[in-house]
Order: sequence, then C-alpha cells, then structure tokens
Amino acid sequence: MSGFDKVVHSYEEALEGFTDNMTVMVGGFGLCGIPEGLIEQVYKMGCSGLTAISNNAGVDGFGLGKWLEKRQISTMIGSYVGENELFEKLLLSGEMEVILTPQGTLAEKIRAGGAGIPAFFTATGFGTQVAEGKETRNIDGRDYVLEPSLTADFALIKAWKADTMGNLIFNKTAMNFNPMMATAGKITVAEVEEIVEAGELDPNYIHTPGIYVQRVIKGNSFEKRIEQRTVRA
Amino acid sequence: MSGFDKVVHSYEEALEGFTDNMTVMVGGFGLCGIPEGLIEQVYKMGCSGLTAISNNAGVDGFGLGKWLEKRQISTMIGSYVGENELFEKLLLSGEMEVILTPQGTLAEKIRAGGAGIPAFFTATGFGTQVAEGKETRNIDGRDYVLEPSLTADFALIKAWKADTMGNLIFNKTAMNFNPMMATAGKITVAEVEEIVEAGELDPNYIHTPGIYVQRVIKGNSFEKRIEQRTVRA
Amino acid sequence: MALTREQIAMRVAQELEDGFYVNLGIGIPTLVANYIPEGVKVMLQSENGLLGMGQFPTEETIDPDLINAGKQTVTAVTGAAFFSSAESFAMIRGGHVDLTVLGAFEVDQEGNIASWMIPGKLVKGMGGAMDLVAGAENIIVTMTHANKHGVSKILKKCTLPLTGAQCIKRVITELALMEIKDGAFHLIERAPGVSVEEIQEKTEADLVVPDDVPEMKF
Amino acid sequence: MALTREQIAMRVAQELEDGFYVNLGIGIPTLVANYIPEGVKVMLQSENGLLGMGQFPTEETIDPDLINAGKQTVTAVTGAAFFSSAESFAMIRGGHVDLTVLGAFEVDQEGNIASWMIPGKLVKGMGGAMDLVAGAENIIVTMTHANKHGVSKILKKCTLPLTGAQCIKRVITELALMEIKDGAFHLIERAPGVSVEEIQEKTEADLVVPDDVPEMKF
Repeated sequence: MSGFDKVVHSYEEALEGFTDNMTVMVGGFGLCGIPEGLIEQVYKMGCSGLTAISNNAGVDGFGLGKWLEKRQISTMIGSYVGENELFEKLLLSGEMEVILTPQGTLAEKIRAGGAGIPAFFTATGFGTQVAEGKETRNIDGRDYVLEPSLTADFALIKAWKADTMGNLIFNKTAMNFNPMMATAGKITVAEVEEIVEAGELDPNYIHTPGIYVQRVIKGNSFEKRIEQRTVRA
Repeated sequence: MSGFDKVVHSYEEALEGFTDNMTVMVGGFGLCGIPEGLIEQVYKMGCSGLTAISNNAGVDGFGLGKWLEKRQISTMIGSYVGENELFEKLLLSGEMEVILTPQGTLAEKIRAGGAGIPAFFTATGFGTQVAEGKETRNIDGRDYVLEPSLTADFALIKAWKADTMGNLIFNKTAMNFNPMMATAGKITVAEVEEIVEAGELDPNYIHTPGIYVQRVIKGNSFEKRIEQRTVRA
Repeated sequence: MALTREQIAMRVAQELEDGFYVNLGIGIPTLVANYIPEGVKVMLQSENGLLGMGQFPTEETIDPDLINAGKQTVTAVTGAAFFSSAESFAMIRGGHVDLTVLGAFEVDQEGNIASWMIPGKLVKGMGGAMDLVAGAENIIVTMTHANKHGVSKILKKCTLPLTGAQCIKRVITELALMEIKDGAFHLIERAPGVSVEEIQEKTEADLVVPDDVPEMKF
Repeated sequence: MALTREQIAMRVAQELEDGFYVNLGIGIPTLVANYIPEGVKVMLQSENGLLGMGQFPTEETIDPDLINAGKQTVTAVTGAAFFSSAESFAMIRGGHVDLTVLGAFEVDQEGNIASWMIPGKLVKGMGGAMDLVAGAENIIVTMTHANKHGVSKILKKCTLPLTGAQCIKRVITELALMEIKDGAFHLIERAPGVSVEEIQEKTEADLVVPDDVPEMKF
C-alpha cells in the first residue's frame, strides 16, 4: 500500500492517538460543515480536558454541544456562543474557560498556524477587551493588535469529496473554517461524503492539497441539521 | 450596464489612470502566467519611476525585461534575477534599486497587503541580509523577522478565464502570484484568455472572487514563451 | 412618527450604489436587501464564505450546505463565489467590502460601538462584528435611539464592552440619521414628523443641530 | 573515487521514505527524482505551485502553463494539485514538506548556509531558498566539497551572504556524508575509495571523525 493512501475505515482508526488534554480544532460554521461522526466518536471516547478551537460550539445536544454535555472541554476558543444555552451557562459560571476571538482573527490565527507565521498584526479588536494584555502598535497611522497563531494536536474537519491521497474539495458554504484547520493540525482527519480514486479530482480545483491531510474517513451518514430553516413562498 | 460588468475593450482603457511613479504588481513566475498585453501597454506608454513588484523581471527583451530596457523601473521588488543579464547589470551598477525578497515572504507580504494585515513574523531570512534593519523576535524558542505587507496602485495579473463580473480561474502553475496580487492592488486589472458570462464559472471553484478585480480584458494573443523547454524522449 | 424597522432598512438602502459589495448584519440590516433601489445592483457578502447571497430557497431547493452568517438557508445569485472563512475576512479586513450595515447596543460620539455583550447577562460572542467594524471603510449602524425605558443609547461614552473603537461614522435610528465627527453626533436628517426636540431629548451624546434638519424622504 | 553528480543524487535518494513530500532544488537535487528506491513513493513539491510534479512532457504534451520552479516544462502526476505561491510557501514555511534537498556555495559548522549570491559578481536572487531552509524540518544540502582550486566550501564560518542561519544538519558532497551538530561537522560516511585523510584535507571546518567511517553503499 502506498504511503499516500490516507483512507481509514473506522472512526476508532481515524482518532487513534487522540487523548485527554489535547488541543483540537473542529471545522464548521454553526452546524454547517461539521465532522459529525468524528465529533460523535470523541464524545463516545469521553476524552476530557480538551482545548477546543471552533467558531461555534454546536447547539444543545448536537455537534460540539455534546462535548459540552459531558464537560469534555476545559477551554473553548471560538467567536460565537449564539443560541447555545449550555455554552452560555458554562461561560457565565466560569466552569469552562472561554476565549472569545473575533471570527476573522480566529480564521487568520489558524491559517497563520498552518503557514508557519507565529504572529501577525490586525486592526480587529483594537481598543476592545480582545486587545487586553496584547501588544499593540501604530503602523502608518492606524492601531493594530499583535495576534499569535494557533495550531492543534488534531484537526477534525469535514469535506465534501476526498481522493485516496487526501486531496479535498468542499461544498458551498460548508467550506468555512475547514481548509485552514486542515493546515494547522499535527494530525488532520477529514470526514467526507465521498472518497474517489486519486486523479478523479481536477488538480486545478482542489481546495486542500493532500499534504495537509493525514487521514480520510467516509462518514457513515450526515444528518446536516439546519439551524434556521428559511424558505420563500 | 450593471455596476458589476468589469469588462474593458482596449488596453488603453485597462490601464486608465496608470502614471509615472506608481507602484505596480505584475503576476507571473518567470514567463509563466504573465499579463503579456498589459506589460506591453505599459512599455508603450513609457511610464517611468515605477516601483515594480514581481517575482522575476522577465527575460532580456520579453516580459518585464522590456521595462528594464526603457529604464521604466526605479525600484524592483522580487525574489529572483535568474538569467536576466540586464537586470543583473542594473542591480550590480546600482542604476536600479533592487529589494531582493525571499519568494515565500514576497508571496505572504502581498497576501497580507490584500488581507489588511500590515505586518507578520516569519522565520525566513532570520540571520541573513534580509533581516538587516528589521525587527526580530524570539517566539517560543525560534527567531523570526517582522515583515511589513505590500500593496500597489495597480495589480496587473493574468488569469485563464474570467466571467464578466471579474470572477477568475487560473490554469495550472500559471496561477503562481496572480491570486494574491489580485487582492493587493487598488486597481486590479486581469488579462485573460477567455471571458464568459456570469454564472458559467462554477461558484465552488472560483480562484479569485470578483470583489478583488476592477477591470477584465481579453488578451489579444499570448505568446506564452517557454524559458526551459524540457522534453523526454 | 418614529420609523418602523422596515423604514430604517429603506433609508439605509438609499445609501447603496450600483456595483457595491455589501455585508448586511443580522436583524434590521438583513431587511435592507428587500429595498435595493431600482437600477442599483449590489452583491451581498456573507462572512461565512459567500459573495453573492440570494433570496431564501424554496422547499425544493433548500440546501444545508448553503447558509448565510445568520445560519439561515439561502441561495446564491448568478456570478456568486464560495470561499473559506480566511478568504472571507481577508476581503473584510482588507477593505474590499464597500459597505457594512450592522446593529448595535450603544454607540458614542468618539465613534465607538458596543454590540456583542452585556456583562453577566448576555454573551452571544462577537462573531464577525469586530472584523467588520475594523475592516469596512464605510459602516452604517442601525439601532434604536433609546431603550424601552427611554434611556438613550446614543452616548457620550459607551458603557458596554466595545466591538470597535473610533470606527463608526454614520448611525440611522428610528428617529434620525446622524454622522459622527469631531467628537460629536451631527444631526443630518430626521424621521418624518419627528421633532428635533424629541431627538435631542433621547440623545445623551453631544448633538450638533444645524439650522435646517430635513426630513428623510422615502 | 569522488562521487559523480548522479551518485550524489543516488545517495540522497536513499534518504527518501515512502509517503514523503519532497522539494528538490535546482541542479544535483533535481537528479534525485531519477533514483527513487523501489517501493518508495514520494510526491514532489515545486514551489511555484505544484504538488505532484511528474517527468518532462513529450513534444505533444508540452504546456507553457505547467512548469517547475526551475522554469522547466514538466507534467503532473496522478493525484497532483495546483495552487498559488502563497499556499505553496504556507506548506513550506509551515513545515508540511518532509524533506528539502538543495545546493549551496558554502556551509559551516554552525549550520549556516550560503547559496544565493557572490557580492559584486553574481546575483541570482534567493528565490525560494531562504523559505525552504527556514521551513523544512529536514534538509539535505548537496554540494561539492571544495572548489576547482581545492579551496574548501565546508567551513568554520561562511564567508558569503547567508541563505539561512543554523538550519542545516546534513550535507552530502562528492566525498562524504556529514552531519552538523554541537558546532562541528561529523563524518558519517565516505565515498567508496575516498580516504578519511582526503576528506580532512578538503574540510576547513572542525571535523569529528569516528574510529570507523563506513563507505557509502549503492
């Protein structure tokens, strides 16, 4: 078997080496584009003390909301609590450390982590709580905050299609944080809807080259729950 | 006509407002993926005192090599001189200021410029001439150099196909620096091989969204000169 | 008469120009899309990775992989593009979005805005709002002038944690359109039938009132 | 006998492991692709935006839009991907490339490397070399041990402008395979038939020589 065959055949195998107290990135925006099966597996494994990096923390009872139920997360880095009541409760009570990070800064911190950039300046958050304790600097008349990058032991992401070598494509807005997280995990596991042979994805339109991806698993099924079902007449 | 129709019909129109002493980014790697017609037009216009940002400066007599002939560039920011004898001569004689920049740092400085990141740290160039006069910092045990970002008055890029709204796709390794430069020009002009109607490019596989592109021109013809023609038997 | 939410959106929509790329926040800003003036085309940017957001889908075309930043199912218009969150905020932070419309709890005469948390009570998170206020060249804040107890939200100094510092230049409320400059609000337009006195009364901030304050036109 | 260029490439190729992503520089490093061991699959990264570089094209399949970092026309293998220069150097800088092989004018016992310019004489530019030496976890330098006048290029301290500081750990020349650690070169292998004395003679740097220095095997 080639060293480039990244396909694994069970969630156990997909998460081999995942343990308590790790830092884990989880792709998705709200419930859109989340690695449902991998999240479920970590829930089953019951690993705790996790530092979770994800834009949201799912909803009550679904997605990362399940990790919250079991108190698996000790530190949550994200941008939005939203309507997740348990998340808000854990935050307000101080039971879980929450590092609220502006969404664009979060995306860029993850990209930077994957790209070997240890820190960058951004205007976002200057003059707010986000800048407290951080270095600031005026560059060409504008104020900026220095933001360190983020990396993780595992990145759990969701893609639409993968080839066996780990090249990935995403579907529509289910892309969101997934491509950056793919680059920032020491071990990146992609849960996908379909696995095709190498060569079937057009090399000109690959969103995430396989070099970033260590394991690929075909998801058992995707519920793809919708948070705000809005339709026109 | 819609405000999103970016198509212009002459090189004059494509370069309206381009004047002496401007900063201009030019896409391409070697002679691959360069906006041949736009380069030719600037040559014809004879604008001088330019700060040119481009990985290479073409070859003698082709690409940016033509701007060198006319001494249109006062400052060149790039990573590689290569076999361009006139470039090397102008550099060694000091007739043209040359800011040699590591290729990855150059790419990232341009991306950062387009993304509103004024500066970032990178390990590249630490301990070398490149770091002279720049802030350095040890972060988590490793040494880094602070690099400011780059933007330009005009970005002249080459894409494969555009739709009328300025969405772009690139072909193979002719992509190179073009997508980042598209984001970093106050006015970005894309010279393309084919213009299609909006909607004909799959929204899932657009390399450069139209928001970055102000003008699109269909190139008259592309010579696509090859620097190293290597074939197997 | 104070403006309805729809009328606030209509007034904001008058600021749209043909060819604008626009990011509309949740709430009243979302309604702006319903009142785009005739002959004006805009492309809506949704920060979760979509340029060219369209209307809601039908039951038949609903797609869980196609949502907006409010997590609502949407469609994509002709000429749309999808991209990552990093690319999306590169657009925003890099100043490529022409206009951002967003809500607020409070704004003050220094151009500060508070919109993301009420300590001890409500924490929704800042989402993309901090990036939007830092990145967009051109921001319009839509909000109510005062709370239901009549307490002004147009302040000398914000009391809540800030979303952004010194970044807001224009505010449209149910009573007025105001600009912020030189450390004060300037009254530019008033809602039809609303008196300057009422606006002054509900404004805690320094308010510069010119001799003539025209009514908004719809 | 000193190794030929091909033999240096062959020795480097023995360092390749199945599943490695590898960046090969111009010159001798390029030749490594010809000697990939049986049963080992590697993907070649070319920093101009290609992962999965293949062999040269035929006259019929030549494509000016498909070149490598040496500006040579190439092909792409099955499972390849194209991307921008920013993405390419994100891979390199971010440490995702498993092995980088590149040439040098000089290396020294602190792990410094000089490869991009000779002041007043030759300025080719650093291209991607500074990023590659800063980013790759695992670098092999291929070079000649001394110049044609017998002057060593394996130095106590580089004399030419550096490409990278304290980043080189392994060097393969026509005479020897050496590792750099604790401020000295360590002789690991010698070319078949080349004496330790000859290597010492042509090495200006501090050279640690163990009792037994095996010959390279091909």
